[in-house]
Amino acid sequence: MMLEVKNLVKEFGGLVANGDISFALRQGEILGLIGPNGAGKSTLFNCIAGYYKPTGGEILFEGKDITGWSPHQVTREGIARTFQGIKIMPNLTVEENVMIGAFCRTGDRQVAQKEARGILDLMGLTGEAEAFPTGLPIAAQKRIELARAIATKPRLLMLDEMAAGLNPLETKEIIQILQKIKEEKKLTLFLTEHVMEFIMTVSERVIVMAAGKKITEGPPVEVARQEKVIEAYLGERYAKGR
Amino acid sequence: MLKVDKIKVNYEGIPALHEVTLEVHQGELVAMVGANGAGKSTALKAIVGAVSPVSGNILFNGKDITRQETAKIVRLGVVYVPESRRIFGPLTVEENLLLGAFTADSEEEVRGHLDYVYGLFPRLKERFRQRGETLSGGEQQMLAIGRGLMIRPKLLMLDEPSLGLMPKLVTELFKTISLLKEEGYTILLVEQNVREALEIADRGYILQTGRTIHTGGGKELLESDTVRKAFLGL
Amino acid sequence: MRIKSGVLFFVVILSLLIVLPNLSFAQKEVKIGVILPLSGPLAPIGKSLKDGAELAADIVNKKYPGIGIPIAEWEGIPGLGGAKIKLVFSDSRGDPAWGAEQAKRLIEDEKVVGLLGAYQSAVTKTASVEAERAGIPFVNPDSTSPDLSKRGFKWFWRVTPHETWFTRDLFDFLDGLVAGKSPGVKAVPKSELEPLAVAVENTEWGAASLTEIEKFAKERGWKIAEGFKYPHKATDLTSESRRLTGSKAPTFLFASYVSDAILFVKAMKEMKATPKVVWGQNAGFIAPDFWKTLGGDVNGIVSRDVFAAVLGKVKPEADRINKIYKERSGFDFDGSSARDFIGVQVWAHALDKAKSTDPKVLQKALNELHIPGKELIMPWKGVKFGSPFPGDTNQNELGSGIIIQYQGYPDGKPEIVFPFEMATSKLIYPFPGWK
Amino acid sequence: MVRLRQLLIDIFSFRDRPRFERIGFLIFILIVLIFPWMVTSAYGRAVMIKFLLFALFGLGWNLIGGYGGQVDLGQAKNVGFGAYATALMIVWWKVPFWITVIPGIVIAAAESFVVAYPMFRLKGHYFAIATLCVALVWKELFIFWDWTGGARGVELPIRSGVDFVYMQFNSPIYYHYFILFLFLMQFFFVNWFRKSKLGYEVQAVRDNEDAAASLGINVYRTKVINYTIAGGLGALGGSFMAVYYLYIDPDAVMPLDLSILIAMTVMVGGAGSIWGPIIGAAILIPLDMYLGAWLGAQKRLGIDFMIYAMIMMVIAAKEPKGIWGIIERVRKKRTR
Amino acid sequence: MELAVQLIVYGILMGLVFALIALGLSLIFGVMNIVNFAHGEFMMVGMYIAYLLSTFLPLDPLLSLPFAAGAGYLLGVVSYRLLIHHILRGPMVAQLFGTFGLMLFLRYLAMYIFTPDVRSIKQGILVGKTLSMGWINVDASKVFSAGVCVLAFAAVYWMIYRTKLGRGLRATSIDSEAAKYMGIDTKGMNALAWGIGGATVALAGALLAHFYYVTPTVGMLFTLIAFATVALGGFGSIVGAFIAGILIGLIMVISGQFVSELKFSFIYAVYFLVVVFRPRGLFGW
Repeated sequence: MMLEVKNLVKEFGGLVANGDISFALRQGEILGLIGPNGAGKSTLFNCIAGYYKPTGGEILFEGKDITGWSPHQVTREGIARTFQGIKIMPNLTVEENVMIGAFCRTGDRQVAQKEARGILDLMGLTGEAEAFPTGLPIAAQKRIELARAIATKPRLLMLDEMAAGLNPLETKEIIQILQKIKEEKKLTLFLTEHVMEFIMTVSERVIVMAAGKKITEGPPVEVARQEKVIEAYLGERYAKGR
Repeated sequence: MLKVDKIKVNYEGIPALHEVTLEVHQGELVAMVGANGAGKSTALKAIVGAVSPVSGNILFNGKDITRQETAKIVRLGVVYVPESRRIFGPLTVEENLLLGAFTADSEEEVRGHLDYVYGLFPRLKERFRQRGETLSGGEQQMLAIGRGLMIRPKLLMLDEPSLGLMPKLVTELFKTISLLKEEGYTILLVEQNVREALEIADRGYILQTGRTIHTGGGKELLESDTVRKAFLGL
Repeated sequence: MRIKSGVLFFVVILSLLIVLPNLSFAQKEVKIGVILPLSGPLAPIGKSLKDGAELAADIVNKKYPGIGIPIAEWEGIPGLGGAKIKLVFSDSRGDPAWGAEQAKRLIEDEKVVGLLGAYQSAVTKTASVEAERAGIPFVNPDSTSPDLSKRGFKWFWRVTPHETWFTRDLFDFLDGLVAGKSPGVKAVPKSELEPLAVAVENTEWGAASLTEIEKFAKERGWKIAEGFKYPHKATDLTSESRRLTGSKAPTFLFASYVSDAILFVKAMKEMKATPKVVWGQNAGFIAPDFWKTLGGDVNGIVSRDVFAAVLGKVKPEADRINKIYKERSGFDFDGSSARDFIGVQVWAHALDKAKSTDPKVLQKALNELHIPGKELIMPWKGVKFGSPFPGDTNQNELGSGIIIQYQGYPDGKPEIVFPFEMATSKLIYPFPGWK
Repeated sequence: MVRLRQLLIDIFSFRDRPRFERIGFLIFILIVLIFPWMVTSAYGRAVMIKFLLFALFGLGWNLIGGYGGQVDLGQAKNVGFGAYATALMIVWWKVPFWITVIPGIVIAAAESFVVAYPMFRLKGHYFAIATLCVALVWKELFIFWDWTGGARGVELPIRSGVDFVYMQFNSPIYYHYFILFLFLMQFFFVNWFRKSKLGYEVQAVRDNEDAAASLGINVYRTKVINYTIAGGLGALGGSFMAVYYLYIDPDAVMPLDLSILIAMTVMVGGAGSIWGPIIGAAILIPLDMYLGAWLGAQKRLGIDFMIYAMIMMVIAAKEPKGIWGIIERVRKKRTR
Repeated sequence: MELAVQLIVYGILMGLVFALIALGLSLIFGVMNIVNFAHGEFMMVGMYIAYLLSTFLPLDPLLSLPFAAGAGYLLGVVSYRLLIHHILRGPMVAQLFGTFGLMLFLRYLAMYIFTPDVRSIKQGILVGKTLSMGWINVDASKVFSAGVCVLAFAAVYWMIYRTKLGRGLRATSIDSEAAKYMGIDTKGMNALAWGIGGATVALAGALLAHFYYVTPTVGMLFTLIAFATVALGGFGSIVGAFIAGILIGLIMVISGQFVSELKFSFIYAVYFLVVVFRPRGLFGW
């Protein structure tokens, strides 16, 4: 198993954001995590990536217990992530942003630069290497985040709301890039998403969360038909109305 | 009553709204729906003057309020209840409500409105001395709406009021909103709970990537495929 | 294009800044650089130092008949064919590094013949190093740290007596009180004056004062109950004052600048302290701001000094100078202004004797200079550089200190109470206390 | 061999910077090199030396304040450590100057390392005020202690002629090339630093701590190491001050004003750019020194400081990114 | 015993003045996250007003208090409108230097106008009067000042926590964007915070002038003490400023009694230790 989450609980001063969540992620799989706003998807992500210390439960990465590790330790272990809102270094160029990711595995600037160029090439960002990221469109910024995460040479890549704020065309492009990288770098992907179109086409399997709990999991098409999923998404009456 | 004409908004040079046009008439409940990042909140913020459009016009009761100071727009009776509620956590429930009436001039009037809001939301009255942050999610939403009602607004704009609420509370919330509509309030509602929102709305707008792509009566939109496509990708 | 012209403008301004100070118009004058703390916390004292020096230069340059000292008759320096003295002032900001840079500027750019200053001992240290390196005479009339004359510098002459001297005066004064030498005061039993309580500010000068006081106390057999340093420019000195009054010592000794001296007196008044003697180590205790601010509360306080307006009673020249000074600045001549006055006077005599502005000749002239006491406004035996205390070089041997006492303020004047033979008034003993 | 060559390239190369910057730097070096022969005014030379000294201080502070984005108002304590290490070792044991530099840097770095641990629990203004407090405590301690000479300071013995062991010279020209050498050493160190892994990590942490952590950077450790290095660099200038002024005391080498002036030169020039400290010092130091020399001893006091203060306020309000910010903006507009 | 009581009384009296000086700084920080280096200079302005009115009018210095507070208010508002408003958006360094420039400007403007002379108030009902209570002799004006400080705190506390304006101020400090949606003029609130900050510290200055000297460079020392006070109490906390002020007064007086040379070190060391364990101060939000 690539990643195993067992009975994870996260509370914020009495408010249960994640209540008893368990799931597993296989090597090479693409797992989607969906659910309405406030369902606790980001909290779960942050617990795994080390930004929050879980209140209870265990997180195993390739059999190793990484519960409560710091974010940089988690990254060095082989888990990379992107952020929901874009968190980019505004005062560094695109290439430098990606180089910082590459520095995770090397101390040599030449090596880091070479790697960064390679990844930028893969992302179709070569032309923007010298630019500053804040001046670029959102879609490009998202790709920089992705490139940066990949530069840390992860085995598991966690993408938080990759398609938020993108138009359908841009979404399609990013899906294509993702699939290409996954093959090339032999990655396992774990993604949360709001835009259903995105997650339903990409994921092999999805987990559905609502109000801090896992509701169900399964292949996308199956899950989308389930009444409780539609209910969680569109509200009780929408489900009944159908 | 409110007329938004082709507004365009940039965030640090990047367009967030390309061209949004909408209209709200007296006594209407208008719903605006769309995916995350489609620009719904930005549109509301532009109306209330928190962000300034680079082009386009906003008219309220025939008066141009484009790029006016927020405080002035609020005085005209346009109230924005922000996303994720933004109540003042360390302040008590009553202080929060009184802040809603900050632009009101007479003390008496404020007391009257306070009683009125307590009448609408008895739960708030029970907890009037509690700190805002200690309320539950649903109660906080009540507080946010109650705060918005404190100056008896001519136009009430609700930004994702159901966000983060449990399904049961969501149903309750929409009941409250329709009640407000019956009381005669003009409401502009931004929602993700598409079905429920459109069900109680007189009219609806669908926003995608900073553009109003579709408009029509609430029920009419509900029947259409566009909604389902935009949200479930099916 | 705009940047280019901007850069050009900047370059032009910069080069002007560098070139302009060099453009001075040749006149028959001798330039002396004066470094003083004209801004910063010591600015009030810096102002009176500057006034004193300016008055002296004026007296040298113009004819002031009837004063009774030679320089008043000169109209310029006779030895140099009547050349006028021009003082070039520079602000030290009380910062040793800044002082050194100003010394450099005065020496090389202003081409001064010599330097004068710089009041704070720390600034004098760095500034005199520049003079020593450049081989330019530095006459120091106003710093009293004993260290300064112990460095063996060849281009540094100190006119004023230093702290060791003044501290010896203090103990002569105390011993004299015990021996009944003070005119009109009965012999005071030593037990009535012992132990001593000492508060000094935590600076170069304060620390040196404390060391000297401790040394002499040991030598002369005086007990010290409390001796401590306090941070200068303090926000509050109540606890320090409490420490003094709490020690129950009858004699309080201070080394403080103006602001702290004021705070101490106010706090002691507040605590209804009843010392027998309150002695200040010059500086703050003789500044005009001190008595202007405290008014009647200064009565009975004694301070070591080098000059007092009442000297006029015993030295008529001093009285005449004081009148002119008061007309110009509104205050009586005091220890600060008098010392920089005499600094300029020493320069005038040295230049006259040397008949040249060549540094080597000036060095020789200063080394051999002897001004008799009657040509000075100071109550001194004269100016002659030597080694009055072990280790001193180029230190004026003929200087002396006085101890003054504030009497009859706010209308009175400080009276001289030591040396006893020069006393202009009976010492008010014991200290009358504050009402 | 290859690594060494690479290291040398990293230290001395500016190939990653635009051409106009490289040309500008060359012109700057040229001017500084011939300056003592062009300008004979001693004050002008003193201004130049002080400018180079503050540019050097600024480069060191820029690590923590510019690249690191942490407002440190206590750099003067490190200057003091360097100055005292040099002065005391020369006075006590007659140690040659160049050997005293090392303990100065080590002490400053070690102290910075120790205080950084608790201090980086603080953020923003709390951090700034904590650094200020630490520096003030050190200053009071140096006045308090007897072994440092207390308030009486330390005087270095004056040596005649040209002395390369104790770095004392009778002509400012030597000091000029001496400080220029130290400046260039620091400058090339910073040039290497900004391109090193640590340099990039520091900037990443400044820009976004969460994102930096997600890229495998230990945020806390990075800040501590950066603060330590910046502390060590501050000491170098202090050592120079000791042999230049030949007298140091705590009020001269570790006052609050010095900390603030150092930070200010960087801020005015543009924080986070290698040129910022140089530009800032080139503006503030001559301005201060010439205003002070011209207007400092007038009848009415304070005009020099008022002009100086006005300039500061205008820059803070109109161009928070400093002069370098203006240059960058103009350049961006042109390329667009 | 005698010593302990004396020290505590002196410490508290001084501490209350420190607290009042720190109050404005804390308030300003609480509302808009900016540290004001010119704070001590605002105090100096208050001192000069008390001095000028009592020397040249002559008005009893007690009567100059409202004028000093008024002038402080104006100075605060004008500083906000002309300078602070423009530097709020900038990075923290720029903010620090903006206010630092303001500090230098005010200080040397005062030096230009009043010369560097040290002055103090000589006449007034309370000036130079001593109250004796058993072992303790206290300057009457210090007791009075302490009283005014407590009153001023109470007044500001009441204004912030009991009035509509105060509610608006608190809302602005908690969430200035949301406050805007309430129709609150947040810029006006910021200016108000600067006004109150200036008024309280100028009032403290006028009180201090009763028993302290007045000179253009007097501000910086008090600014530093105020920084330590505010950070110790927690930026933005009124109660924190009050408690921390008294605490610092006590530390200062007690350490002054025993190791006077290091008394400021003690204050900074206590501050440092407290924030290391409580990074947001004793009462920080």
